[in-house]
Parts: sequence; structure tokens; C-alpha cells
Amino acid sequence: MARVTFREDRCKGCGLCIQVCPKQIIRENREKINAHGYFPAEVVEMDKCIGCAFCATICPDCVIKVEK
Amino acid sequence: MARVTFREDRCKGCGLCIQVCPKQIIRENREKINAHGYFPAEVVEMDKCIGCAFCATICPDCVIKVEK
Amino acid sequence: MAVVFDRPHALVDIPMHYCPGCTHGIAHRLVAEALDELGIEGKTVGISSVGCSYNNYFYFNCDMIQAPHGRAPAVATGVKRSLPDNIVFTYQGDGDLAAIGTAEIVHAAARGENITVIFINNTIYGMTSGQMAPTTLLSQVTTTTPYGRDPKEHGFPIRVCEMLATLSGPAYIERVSLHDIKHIKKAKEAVKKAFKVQIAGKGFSLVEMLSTCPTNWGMTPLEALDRIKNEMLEYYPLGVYAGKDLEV
Amino acid sequence: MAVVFDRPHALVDIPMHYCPGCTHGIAHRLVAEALDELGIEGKTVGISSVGCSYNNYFYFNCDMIQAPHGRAPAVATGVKRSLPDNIVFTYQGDGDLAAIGTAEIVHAAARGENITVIFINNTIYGMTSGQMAPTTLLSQVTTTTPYGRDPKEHGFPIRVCEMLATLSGPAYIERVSLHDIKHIKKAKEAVKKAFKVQIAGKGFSLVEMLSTCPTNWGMTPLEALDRIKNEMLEYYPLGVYAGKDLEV
Amino acid sequence: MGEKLLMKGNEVIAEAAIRAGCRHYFGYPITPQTEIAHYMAKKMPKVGGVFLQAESEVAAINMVYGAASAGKRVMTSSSSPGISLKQEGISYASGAQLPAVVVNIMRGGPGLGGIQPSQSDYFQATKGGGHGDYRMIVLAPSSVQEMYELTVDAFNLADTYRMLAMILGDGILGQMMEVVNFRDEEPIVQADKSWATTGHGMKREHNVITSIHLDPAVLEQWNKGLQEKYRVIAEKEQRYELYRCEDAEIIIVAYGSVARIAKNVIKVAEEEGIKVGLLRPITLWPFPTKAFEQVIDKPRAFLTVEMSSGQMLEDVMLAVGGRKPVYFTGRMGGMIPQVDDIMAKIREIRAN
Amino acid sequence: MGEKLLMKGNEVIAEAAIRAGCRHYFGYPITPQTEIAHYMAKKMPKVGGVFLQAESEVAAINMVYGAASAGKRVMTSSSSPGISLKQEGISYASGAQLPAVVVNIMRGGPGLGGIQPSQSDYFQATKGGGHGDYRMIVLAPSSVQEMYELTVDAFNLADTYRMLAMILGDGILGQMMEVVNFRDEEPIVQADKSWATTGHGMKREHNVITSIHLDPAVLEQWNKGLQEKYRVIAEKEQRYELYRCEDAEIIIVAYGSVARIAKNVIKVAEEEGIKVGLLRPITLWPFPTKAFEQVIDKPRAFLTVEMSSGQMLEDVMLAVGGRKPVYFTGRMGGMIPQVDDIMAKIREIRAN
Amino acid sequence: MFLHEVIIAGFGGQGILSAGRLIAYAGMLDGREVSFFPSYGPEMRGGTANCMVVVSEDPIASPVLNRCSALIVMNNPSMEKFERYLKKDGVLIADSSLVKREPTRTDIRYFGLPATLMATDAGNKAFSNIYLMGKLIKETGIITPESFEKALYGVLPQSKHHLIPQEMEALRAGMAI
Amino acid sequence: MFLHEVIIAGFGGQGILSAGRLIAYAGMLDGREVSFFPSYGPEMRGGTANCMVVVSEDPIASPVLNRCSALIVMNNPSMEKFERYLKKDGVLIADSSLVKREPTRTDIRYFGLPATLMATDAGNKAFSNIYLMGKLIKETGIITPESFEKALYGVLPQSKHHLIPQEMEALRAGMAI
Ligand SMILES: Cc1ncc(C[n+]2csc(CCOP(=O)(O)OP(=O)(O)O)c2C)c(N)n1
Ligand SMILES: Cc1ncc(C[n+]2csc(CCOP(=O)(O)OP(=O)(O)O)c2C)c(N)n1
Ligand code: SF4
Ligand code: SF4
Ligand code: SF4
Ligand code: SF4
Ligand code: SF4
Ligand code: SF4
Ligand SMILES: [Mg+2]
Ligand SMILES: [Mg+2]
Repeated sequence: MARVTFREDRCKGCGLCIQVCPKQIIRENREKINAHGYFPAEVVEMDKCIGCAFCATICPDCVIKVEK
Repeated sequence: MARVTFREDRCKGCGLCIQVCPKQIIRENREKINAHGYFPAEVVEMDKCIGCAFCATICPDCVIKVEK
Repeated sequence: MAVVFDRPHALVDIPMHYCPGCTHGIAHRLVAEALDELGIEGKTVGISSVGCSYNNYFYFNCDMIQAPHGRAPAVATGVKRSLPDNIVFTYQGDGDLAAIGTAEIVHAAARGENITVIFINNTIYGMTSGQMAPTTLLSQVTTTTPYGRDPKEHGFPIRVCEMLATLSGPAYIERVSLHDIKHIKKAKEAVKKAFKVQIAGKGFSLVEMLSTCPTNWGMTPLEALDRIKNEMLEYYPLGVYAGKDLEV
Repeated sequence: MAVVFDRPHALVDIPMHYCPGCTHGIAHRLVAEALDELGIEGKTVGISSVGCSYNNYFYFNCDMIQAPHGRAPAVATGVKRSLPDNIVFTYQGDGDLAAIGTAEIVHAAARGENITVIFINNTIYGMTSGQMAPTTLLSQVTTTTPYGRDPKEHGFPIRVCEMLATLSGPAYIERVSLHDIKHIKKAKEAVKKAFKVQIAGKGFSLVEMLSTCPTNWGMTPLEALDRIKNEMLEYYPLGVYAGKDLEV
Repeated sequence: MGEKLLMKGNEVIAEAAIRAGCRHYFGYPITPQTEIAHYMAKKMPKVGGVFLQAESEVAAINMVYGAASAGKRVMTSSSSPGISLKQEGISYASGAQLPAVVVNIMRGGPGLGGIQPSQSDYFQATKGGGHGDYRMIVLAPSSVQEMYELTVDAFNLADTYRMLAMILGDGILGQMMEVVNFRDEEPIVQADKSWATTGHGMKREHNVITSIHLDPAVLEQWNKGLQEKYRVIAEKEQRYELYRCEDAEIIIVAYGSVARIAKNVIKVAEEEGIKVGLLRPITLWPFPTKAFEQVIDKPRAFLTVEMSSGQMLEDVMLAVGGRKPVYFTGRMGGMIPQVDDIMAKIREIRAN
Repeated sequence: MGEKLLMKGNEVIAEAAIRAGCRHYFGYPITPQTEIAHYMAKKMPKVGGVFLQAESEVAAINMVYGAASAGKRVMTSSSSPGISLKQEGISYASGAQLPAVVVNIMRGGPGLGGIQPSQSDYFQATKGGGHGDYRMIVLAPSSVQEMYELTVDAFNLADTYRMLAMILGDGILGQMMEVVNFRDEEPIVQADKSWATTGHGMKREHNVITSIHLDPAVLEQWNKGLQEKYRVIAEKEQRYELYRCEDAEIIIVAYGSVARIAKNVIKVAEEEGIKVGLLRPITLWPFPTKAFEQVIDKPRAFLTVEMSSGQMLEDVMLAVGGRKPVYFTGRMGGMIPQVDDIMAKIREIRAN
Repeated sequence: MFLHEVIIAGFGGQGILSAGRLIAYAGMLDGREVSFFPSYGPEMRGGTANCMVVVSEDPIASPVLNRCSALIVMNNPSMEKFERYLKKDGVLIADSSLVKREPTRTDIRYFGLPATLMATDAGNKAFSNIYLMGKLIKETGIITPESFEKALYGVLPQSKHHLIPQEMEALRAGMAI
Repeated sequence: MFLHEVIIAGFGGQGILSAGRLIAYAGMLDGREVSFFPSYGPEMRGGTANCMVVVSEDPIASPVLNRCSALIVMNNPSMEKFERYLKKDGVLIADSSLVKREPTRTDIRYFGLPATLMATDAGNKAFSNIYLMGKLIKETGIITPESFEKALYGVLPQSKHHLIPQEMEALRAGMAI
């Protein structure tokens, strides 16, 4: 089992994590605008996460913590 | 027949022409000191000159004119 | 559950000011991870340069100096000659390192100065709004090559690694890229190796990273990664340019 | 009798200030001969630099500009971009070109600037009394390496031709030597070719000449020529570094 | 009637240069003046001119040195740190008596400082940031219209006197937009440039551009020539604006964008019944001492206002020569003096 | 008692620096100060110090920036054109509040100029050749002995105030030999350098050396700090020599080597029955205004003598403030003022 | 006396600067004196942007405002920073879809428009600034809709002229609220 | 009052500067105030060299001389340039093997020594300057032969000390003329 945690306030909505997730479980949350005016990324099906940390590896803003 | 002409006032007595002359007919004239304080080079046996212009080619100060 | 990925200690826990998707942020993390993993944060002095990363002294947790545009290698030399047992690195953009700072990088390399240079090649001046850099590709449109870079007018892009590799000073030079996971992982190894070279006292090390500037390239962050892959890699081949056989 | 050798017209008929036996004088004559033989004296603008040859604007009969230390390639760029139909050359020492002027020469070369550079490598700062130059050989004693150039302290000598040859801009780069008749004749051909490259609009050309500094080497002029042959040629191999196959 | 356009100060400088016949621009990007380069990059190819982004400010000023030697109208621009890097080149061009235009759109210093407007390079511009006894003509526009006109003038003055002319602006002027009225044709001075190094064509002696004269007697003679030229300029080229000085109780001395703020102050002061005037130097070198002679009798004090710690202040004090009190107020590091601050200072002076 | 040696001014500066604890020297050769580098190249390895010939003056000042950031006593030296190239770095180091010593052995300018002695970089040194509102402490020795003592002082002042101190000499001082008396031990100020970037060892917050503050309010605050420091220095650190001023009819104001020539003038004048005194500024910044207050009532006029077109002259006029006439005579471009010239000027003043 | 001093502030990318430029341009077309002063530099990157616009009968003393007669804010930080700049009785217009609080001052005239929502609903988020300009025109009369339209034609490249009718619609929608 | 102001001038390479330095050094050993100011820079290369030496009882005002009490010239240009520097009754010493003319002034004391010839004859051309210094010492008393000898030991590297007796001989030969 794996878990990813996103610090939404740090996310700039660049979409890089979305693109690299092998499980395609990250998406842009169009409902929310964070303090900096971005739509943050979020994980929609956490249980599918394999903890590969691809998302965290490519995130330029250190938004993501990965546990396994 | 060949002729070399040295502008003695321009010579700095560096000795390069003396070294490269295949006929070894150039020498330092220890009798003279030119206006800049140097012993100028001079040709001692002009008739041996073959007009190869080695002396003029290596002279850094354009002292030498060669005719043939 | 164990933490398999978290922000490195050597990266201060504050937001960074870079544009969304700009890979400067990845480069920062890689450097910080290297400091963490080699346990050298406490003895490292970093030199920030002038470019979008001018204020990364806020981000790196080690002691930091902000250097004049292009002069980071000279500042680093001053530091390293003062504190030979410390670890000294510079972090420079392509305008900084390859334009105004050409003399400083060439001579630091020629001296074999025992420092590490992190060189961010994004083929543009990011900070000042997208002017041509020495590394701008031919035909690339920038604010100072509005009709595209034309070799007749603007000359040819400089390949820094290749140029510095002609010198006897550098111990290790490698070009890496930040455009996908695989390459980011390779980039990290290169950064670590560069610091190890310095720790071992082998001399000058430099890692050039192909990096994006979505803002001034006028692209989305994803398109920007693709541009590295599709356009930059060809002109800037990845690989080790000096110190191939060096073991540290 | 025909004149087989006389001072070229492009060399003003006044004494030069160089030390006895200094090969700067030969280099001057070769440039002047090229201007004569190519018939370009009247449309040439030469740029003198800062070094022993700072005032060769007295010696060259073409229009001349005295440039700040190291900046001759930038000045030449300004001239050539203003007068594209004129011929523009710089005459620079190794301190001028390879130390303070590193950025300017690299970028003029990278731009493929259509100018000709005459580069006098005498492994020393002649004018300022014999300090280390970037080209000073290892172990060489100078006034700033009184115990000999030590790569650990002072780094390694830079090979300018090799470094610039990694750029795409240069059309023609050759290293020649002034230590004997044969090489002086080859040097002359190189100088002529460099100017021809410019006349043909092919871009950047540079001729590096291995030259002596008897005064600061502490040698007689003859010993100095021998030093080129015995010590310099090995580290600075002669030959064409760019534009081998270029016909002009 | 000419064209009327809403334009950015920086762009107007570029456009004015082109209209003044400048076809050679060499520069290196720096905020807040990059728009000059952007404009040049776009326009120069269209008018057959040269825009070249140099590898550094040092290279740029030396390219200017080359183009000026070749007899061309040429310009470079930068902002504070970049101008510091040009100091050697500026001294050289001054020594070699080359005409060219240098633009400094000042930002807060020292060091990397900031990018907001400042006037803290006044000393550097007017007293010589480089080495040796030289001067530049320094023009300080205070509106976009004036940026246009003074840029054209700068080229004419440079050519007339064979020396550098500097446009000294700041981030406000560079970044603001105003309406500018272009003339149909520019008044271009055709100076003799037979000294230029353009190739002698075997028709004349070879020309030489140089700043070195190893014989000190010769170098002194050369310097005396420079000083004599500067004396003539100080006599003939002082420019200034006097605004409501006739019956002013306090005269503000301010240049550039600060002079505009001063005009706001004058309005506010008027509302309070205080008569304030403005002496606005347009040439910073030569400093308009004549303006002071015109008004010296009137006010009870002068108040120098600058975006600096007080640099022009010294020239004001030298011009006033102890005849009236001279006060100062200013802001630094990119902060802009506010009407309120200046009013407070005025009230303080009056309370003395 | 210390050592007594016959030494060249340039070498004494180098020796003094080493005695003051300087173990880091970065420089680039230029006449007439190369002997400093030669001396350092020989001596530094012997005392475990670093001599490094930089690739340029720009690199050298930035190496100084690095070594000063690392908390070391560090020096660079050059002459006029080289100092112009250091202006950006000087502004940066001033902005970042780094202590270091910069030596300028002036030569004739502008441009490449000449290599003979000059004082035409006074403006550059004292008003800021770089950009922004900054100052350096500028010390002007007038003998080889003073070159020694002021160099040691320069390091102490730099460390005390965390700023640059400049030794401003000229070709005469650099090249001449005199006897110098070395102390057995130097009075070395041990300043707190906990701000230095030496690696935090995981024991403290990371230190940062920077000169940029993008928020103008912050940058202004930083600048106010600088200005306050400068105010304190202007109050506490003025230095000068008053020589025979008590009953002088005319007081010569001169510094450095020219002050020595002035002493010859005083002798000659005495023979003619004219009482001449000398006010010799030792700190050029802060300018010794206090010296003027001490003597202002006495002379009928001041005569500034410089090897320049009249640069310190402005500071003299500001200090005198119109209370007495101020005259000037000087030579330029490497020419040295002669006793006769100065005497002629004195006679002219008296004839007025 | 005709004198309008306007500050427009928000995030970079919200069209803050182009809004200001359009007003200045339109003012010029109306025969008025105008000035426009933008914030500049890298702090605009992802950060905040603002500009100062003056439209006046008389020559403009200073383009830099420390007071204004009208204020448009498009994010929270701008509300914090600029509210105090507004003169008594001045007009404050906020994009209420982004600005979370109302002004604290009561001596001003406040109008909240959900401009970003309105624009998104209408299909072009980029026009949010135009709704706010509409409101500004209505409340201050700084320029006319006609001059605004002419300004659009003058400022936009030919290729974008087809969008102008939509923009005018947004303007009128803003005026209508 | 003990005050000697000496100018020594000739070609570079004739030992002009070392002669001056030796005198200054010897003066110091005699307990006097001394200064030494050399010409410098590239013009020395092949060109001329000169130096100014002051030995005095009192502190020395300026090391730069525009008059002198003694003058040594070792080439023609130096005679041209410096003759006028000499004070009335001053001592002029010339290397007559190189300086082709006598002084034009008659208000001075002139001594011509064929120093270069003497030195060449004695086997060491480099000592020509010492003959002239000998004459200077004799005519002016600026220093003593004893202090000169001490100066040689102080200034020369150990490796050259064996030459000192020869140099002293040259000095005495110069004094003897
Ligand atoms: C002396 C000087 N010149 C110019 C500048 C302006 N400047 C700031 S950043 C920059 C270019 C940065 O480009 P790069 O190094 O490629 O970094 P990036 O922003 O792309 O990461 C320039 C020219 C400056 N601050 N100082
Ligand atoms: C800015 C600047 N720095 C330093 C100098 C001093 N300088 C004059 S010539 C020279 C070195 C010349 O060496 P090189 O270029 O090798 O020419 P060479 O004399 O050997 O022919 C230096 C450092 C100067 N004039 N200007
Ligand atoms: S750790 Fe891997 S699987 Fe999980 S969210 Fe991140 S990229 Fe997707
Ligand atoms: S990569 Fe990071 S910043 Fe980008 S969208 Fe994902 S979490 Fe946000
Ligand atoms: S031409 Fe040849 S043979 Fe004649 S003197 Fe010269 S080198 Fe000798
Ligand atoms: S090479 Fe020339 S300068 Fe040298 S000795 Fe021969 S003629 Fe004289
Ligand atoms: S401008 Fe470019 S390089 Fe700079 S932060 Fe933005 S994307 Fe990155
Ligand atoms: S110092 Fe050296 S390079 Fe210069 S002229 Fe003399 S020998 Fe030639
Ligand atoms: Mg970049
Ligand atoms: Mg050399």
C-alpha cells in the first residue's frame, strides 16, 4: 500500500505529476483555487497508488510526499 | 649576384640574422654603437651573399633589404 | 508506512518563486538531495548567480552568497581558496555562465578549481523576460531574436561542456536533462558525482542540465518538457565530457 | 638587380619599440605583407590591444583603433558591423586575448564574426614585466609564479585554438610559429589565408603565433627561438584547427 | 504635423535614436530598460540597421567604441550595475573623444539592489565613475516626450563635441507610457567625421583612434584639450526649467521623474498657501549653475529632492555657494518620494 | 624596536597587508602597481597564504567578494583602468557590507592614458564610481611609512565597519623607495564575523551574503543602515595633517605625493617671506571637514593642488562653504606639479 | 476639473496591464492627457501586477500615484495593499469571485462584480478585466464606451479584431450591473 | 644643511636604478633620511631610465626632483634632458665614452669619465656605473666609501658578494680621477 500527500498550497498546477503518474490517478482540481491562484493537483484514487514517486520526482515545487 | 643592405640605425643587434644566414657572412659590428646603443649587424663578405633573404625574413625590425 | 519521498532537509521549507512547471525547481531539489545524502549541508557554501534563481539563497539551507551576474565562479574561487575544506558550488543560468560569465567559467575550469558548478541551460534569459542566450537554438524566437536566431546575425549556440572539455583543468563534466523521470534520476547521479569529485579533491566539476522555461518559451510545462526531448537533445547531446573513467 | 625583400608598404617606416629579437616585429611584418599582397591596406581597419604591441597603430599604415585590454574582438565587431565591406583585424597578446578578453574572443568566434584575429602567444605578459599568462607553460618561472607554474595553484595553460575550434562560428583557425625561416613562411601563408577567408565573407579567422619574449624569459633572442622549438611546440601543436578544407 | 503615439519611455528612446539616424545598437539585457533592446531587435532589421545583443555590458560598450570609431551614430543602454561595468569603456571613449549615446535607466543600488526606480547613479554619471579627468554630457528627461527630444539632442551633442552623451532616466520614466508627438523630420547635426577609421583608401594618412599617450606632457596636452572643450560646453549647453520660481518662497531642485512629483507638491502647497517653485536641471552635466544665478535672490531656501541619499545635493550646494540654505529630502532603494513627505519637509523648513 | 628597511611603496603595501593578517590576495597585473602582486606571489606561499592572479580585474574583485564572505582578510590592487573595471564588484561588496581592502595606485587617464602618477580618480574613489548610494573609506598615504601604517589601518577599519577601505596612492608613492619602520606587532582589530559564510555545521541558521532586496521598502531600510554607518564614520574617522597652518596666509590643500611637494613649496615660500601652510587630508572619505573648521579663520585663501583637473577641489569648496576664497592649480595626465608652478599661483593669489 | 487617477491590481496574467493601457489609450483618443505606469520586473511572475493610470484635462504632474480616485482589485493581496490609496468618495471595484472580503472603509463607493465567474460563464475567462472596466466607465466616466472600442481597434493586432464585438459586449455587461 | 638631490640617467640596462638604490641604501646606513624615485614602465625597455635620489639630514619633502645638486648622465638624451635640472654650482658627471658633448652650462662643475671604457677594460662592463658613483662620492660627499661597501653587502644576494671587492676597486678608481 502506498500514500501520497500533496501540499495543496504549494502546488502551482503545472500538471507535470499528472502526466507522469503511471496509474493516471492525479488530476487538476478545478473546484479549488489556492492562495496563489492555481488549481491544485490532487489524487483521486489513492488506493491505486503504487508509491513509485514519479509524481514527486518531477514536481518542481516539492509538493508531494510519498509513503509506502 | 645579390646584395643586402642593412639600415644600421634600425638594428638592435639581436643576432637572429647572423644565426640564420646560410653563408654565415653576417656579424655583429663591435666597433660601432648606434643611436640606440646597440652593436649593429653587418655583412662582411657581400659577394658570398646568395640573396636567400633568410636574414630579412627573420629580422624583427625590418633592417634588411635584399636585392638579386 | 515508510517515507519513500519527501523534501530534502537542505531545501528550506518555503515556497519557491519559479513559474509553474519550471524545472529550476527540480534542479534545486536534486542539489539539495545531494547535500543531504552526502551529509555536507553543514560545510557547504553555495553561490547563487543572477537569473531567475538569483535568490535561491532563500531555498538552500547551506550558507549562501549571491554573486554578481556571471561572476559566481570567481566568487566560488575566493571562497574555496579561503576554506579549502568546505564544499563550494555555484548555480548558474546560461546567460550568467555562458554570456557575461564566459571568462570566469573558462578560467575556473582551466585552473581546475576544486568547485562544483550546476549549470542550467534553458536556452534563454528567463529572469529578464526571454532574451536570446548564448545557448538559444538556431531559429528560436526570443525577445531579442524576434525573427528567430539567425547564425549570420546572432552566431551559433555555444556548447559549454564541449568547450570546457578542451581544457586540462576539469575533472568531471557531464550534460544531463530534466525532461523525464529517467533523466531526472540520471541528473541526480551526476550532481552527486560532481560533489564527490570535489570532496575527493579531484578538481573542477560541472553538471549542465537541460531545463525548461515554459514562460518565455510560450509553452505549457508539458510542451516545454517535450521541447527538450525533441529539439534540445539533438544539439546538446547528453553524456560525460570529462572524467569518464574517474572513480570517486 | 631586383628587390627580393624590402619592408612592406603597410608597415610605417619608423623604428619599432620592441626589445631586440622580439618576434612581435616579425608578426607585424607578416601582417603588413599580407595587407600589401592582398591590396587591402586602404580598406583595412586594425585594432591594437593592450600589451607590448599597444601602440602598433604607429606601425601599421592602415586605419587603426587602440582597444581596451582584452576587448579588441568587441571593438572589431563594432567596426565590422558598421563597415561590412572593410577588412577588420585585431592584434592581441595572450594575456589580452586568453585572460581578460576570454569572453570577447569566445563570443566573437561563436558569432562567426567576419574578422581576422592575430594572436601572439608568448606564454607571458610582456608589457607589464613578465607575469604569468593563461598560456604560461607548467613549471615556467614568471614574476607571479616565482616558484614555477604549478597546476594545483595556477591551473593549466589554455590552448586557445583547440578551445575555439569546438564552436561552430570559426571558419579558419591555425596555429603557427615564428621560430625559424620555414615556420615564418608558413605563418605568412596562414595570415594571408585568414584575410582571404574574411574577404570571401566566410566568417571568423584566427592565427595563433608562437612568439618569443627574450626580455621576460630571461634569454637571448636565439635562446628564445630555441625555447619555442623545444618547449612550446609540444604543448601547442601547430596546425589547422578549423577550416582545414576551406578553399579561398 | 508628426505622429502622436502612446508609448513606453524605453521604447521612445529606441524610436528616437532610430529617428536621429542611429543604426547601430549594442546592449545587454537588464531590467528596467530591456524594452529598448526589444524594440531595437524588432526595428533595426527593418531600417537596415544593426541590433546586436552583446555577451556582456563590457563587450557592448566596446562594440560602441568600435562603431563610433567607424563614424557611425551608435547607442548602448543599460541600468545601474550594467553601467558600472561600462566604466572602463566610458573612460576610454571619453579619452579617445568618441561620440556615442549611453542610456542609464537607473534602479536601486548598491550591488544587485533592486529593480525599482532610483537616482543614485548621479555621482557616477556626472563626476566620472570611470578613471581620469573626463565628463559626459548628461541629459535628464522628465517625460516621455522629453525622452524623445533629448535622445535626438544627445546624438547631436555627442557628434558636435565628439564625446559621450548620457540619457539618465529611471525605472519610472523607462516603464511609463505617455503620449509622444513625433516631428516629421529630426534636426540632425552633420558633424565632420574625417577622423573616423573607415579605411583610408590609399588617399590620406592612416587615422588612429587612441586614448593612450605614454609621454605625460602629451597626455597633459590632450587633457587640456578635453578640459577646454568641457569649459565651452559648460558655458553653452546648460539646460533647465524654471517653474513658478518668480515668487517662490522655497525652490525645489529636482530632476527627472522626481521633478514631476515636485509639480504635484507645488499644487498641494499652493492649496496650503505656500509658494513653492521648481528648478529642474535638464543637463546634469553641465550643471545649470546659470539657473541658480537667475533665481538666487528670491527664495528663502532651496530644497533638493532626489531618489538617492543626496548626490545632486552637492552640486546644488556648490551652485548656491552658501548664499541661501539648502535642504534635502529623498528616498532610496527604489522608493519614490511622496508628496506628503516633501510637504512635511517644506513645513519643517518654514517652521525654522 | 621593529625592523627598518629601505623599500618600495608598492612592496610596503604588500608587506603591511601580510603583517595585518591578510592571507588572501587576488589581482591582475597593471603598471604602476605590479610590484604588489610580485611581492605577494613570493611571500604568500611562505606564510601559508593565497596569492592568485585572476583572469581579470573583474574576476579579482569577485574573488575578493568570495574570500571576504568567507570571513578572511583579503586585498586586491590595481591602477586606474583596472579599478574602473572593478566598479560593479565594489558596489556589490559595499551593498553586501563586506570588509576588504582595495588599492588604487593611480595613473594618468582617461582611457589607457599613461602610466605616470596622477590623482584623477578622486571622484571615482570618494563619490562612488559604481552605482548606488555607497561609500568606501579612502585613505591617502603620502610616504612609504604611511603606506605601511594606513594599509594596516585599512584592514582594521574595513573589519570594524564591515565595508571596503581603499588605499589611494599614485605612481610616485608606488614606485618610490623610502625607509620604513615596521612595528614588532600590529594592532589588529578582531571583529565579529559570525555573519560569514563558512558552513553552518548544522549548528546555526544558514548565513546569507547578498546585496539584492527586491522589495524597495526593504532595500531602502538596508540603505538607511548604510547611511547611518557612514554618518558615524564621518563623525569618528576623519584624519588629516595640519602643517604650519597656525599663521599661514595661504593654506594649501593637498594629499598624497602632492602634499609632499607642497612642503617644498612651503620652504621656498618661507624664503620669500610668505607664510604658507598645508592642510593634508589623510581620509579622503570621510573628507576631513573638521580640519577646515579648525583653520577656517586664519588664511586669506585656500589653494587646492592636485594632479587632476580639480576634483578634491569640490570637497574643499563644500567644506569652506564660501567663507574664504578657494583657488586651484594642478597638472594632469601624469605631469607632476612643480614647486615653481605652485609658487607662481601663490604670488598670483597674493597679488589679487 | 477632469482628473481621474486609477489603480488596477491583481495577479499577473489577469490582464491588469492591458486594462490600464486600454484606458490610457482611450483617454488619449478623447483628447485628454494620459499616463500609464505599470509595476514591472520578475515579481510579476506568478505574483502580483498593478498599474496606475491618469486621465486628465491638464498636464499630468506625476504618473506615480500614492492616492487614487478609482481602484480595481482582482485578488486579495491587492485589496490589502491598495484600499488605503483610495481618496474619500473614491470608487472601488472588486472581482468578487476572487476577492474574498469587502472593503473596511466606509467613506468610499464599493462595487463587487463576480467578473471571473461572469467571464468564465460567457466563455472567455480572459475578458474578466473588461467587465470591471465597464463598471469603472459607468461609475466614473473616465472614458466612453465609444473611445474604448476605438482603443481596442487601435491596440489589438488585426488578427484579434474579430473578438472586439465580444469584448464590447462584456464591457456593456459590466456597465449594466 | 646636509641635503643632496641627485639624478642619475641613461639607457635601461646601464645599472641606473641600482646605482640610485645603492646610494639611498648607503645614505640610510649613514643615518640620513633618504628617498629614491625611479622612472618606470615600458618606456624603459631599450629606452631611457632615470632615478632621483635624495639624501638629507631633514625629513624629505618630495622624492620627485625638478632641480638637483648632482647629476650623472650615461647617454646623450639624458644630457639633453637633465642638464637644465642642475642647480648653480652643481656637479655634473658624465660617462664620456657614451656622452658625446660637454655641457653647455658654465655655472656648474663638470666631470667627464670614460666609465664604460674603463669598465670594459677592467673586464666588467656592468661596473661602469660604479666608477661614476665613485666620482660622485668624491665630489659631493653624499655617502662614504665605507657606507657604500656596507650597502653592497646589504643589497646584493650572497651569491654576488664575491664581486664586491672588484666593485670597491672600481669605486676607488672613480674617486681617484
Ligand atoms: C551586470 C548585469 N547585467 C545584466 C543583469 C540583468 N540580468 C538579470 S538575470 C539576467 C539573465 C539571466 O539569464 P540566465 O542566466 O539564463 O538565467 P535564467 O533566468 O534563464 O535562469 C540578466 C541579463 C544584471 N542583473 N546584472
Ligand atoms: C584593464 C587593464 N588591466 C591591466 C592592464 C595592464 N596590462 C597592460 S599590458 C598587459 C598584459 C599584456 O600581456 P599580453 O597580452 O600577453 O601581451 P604581450 O605584452 O605579452 O605582448 C596588462 C595586464 C591594462 N592596461 N588594462
Ligand atoms: S507515487 Fe506513483 S502511482 Fe502514486 S500518485 Fe505518484 S506517480 Fe502516481
Ligand atoms: S507537479 Fe507539483 S506543482 Fe505541478 S501540478 Fe503536480 S503537485 Fe502541483
Ligand atoms: S640574403 Fe641570405 S646569404 Fe645574403 S646575407 Fe641574407 S641570409 Fe645571408
Ligand atoms: S636580425 Fe635585424 S635587428 Fe637583429 S641583428 Fe640582424 S639586422 Fe639587426
Ligand atoms: S521565467 Fe522561465 S526560467 Fe524563470 S522561473 Fe519562469 S519558467 Fe523558470
Ligand atoms: S617585453 Fe617581451 S614581448 Fe614585449 S617587446 Fe620585449 S621581448 Fe617583446
Ligand atoms: Mg537561462
Ligand atoms: Mg604575452
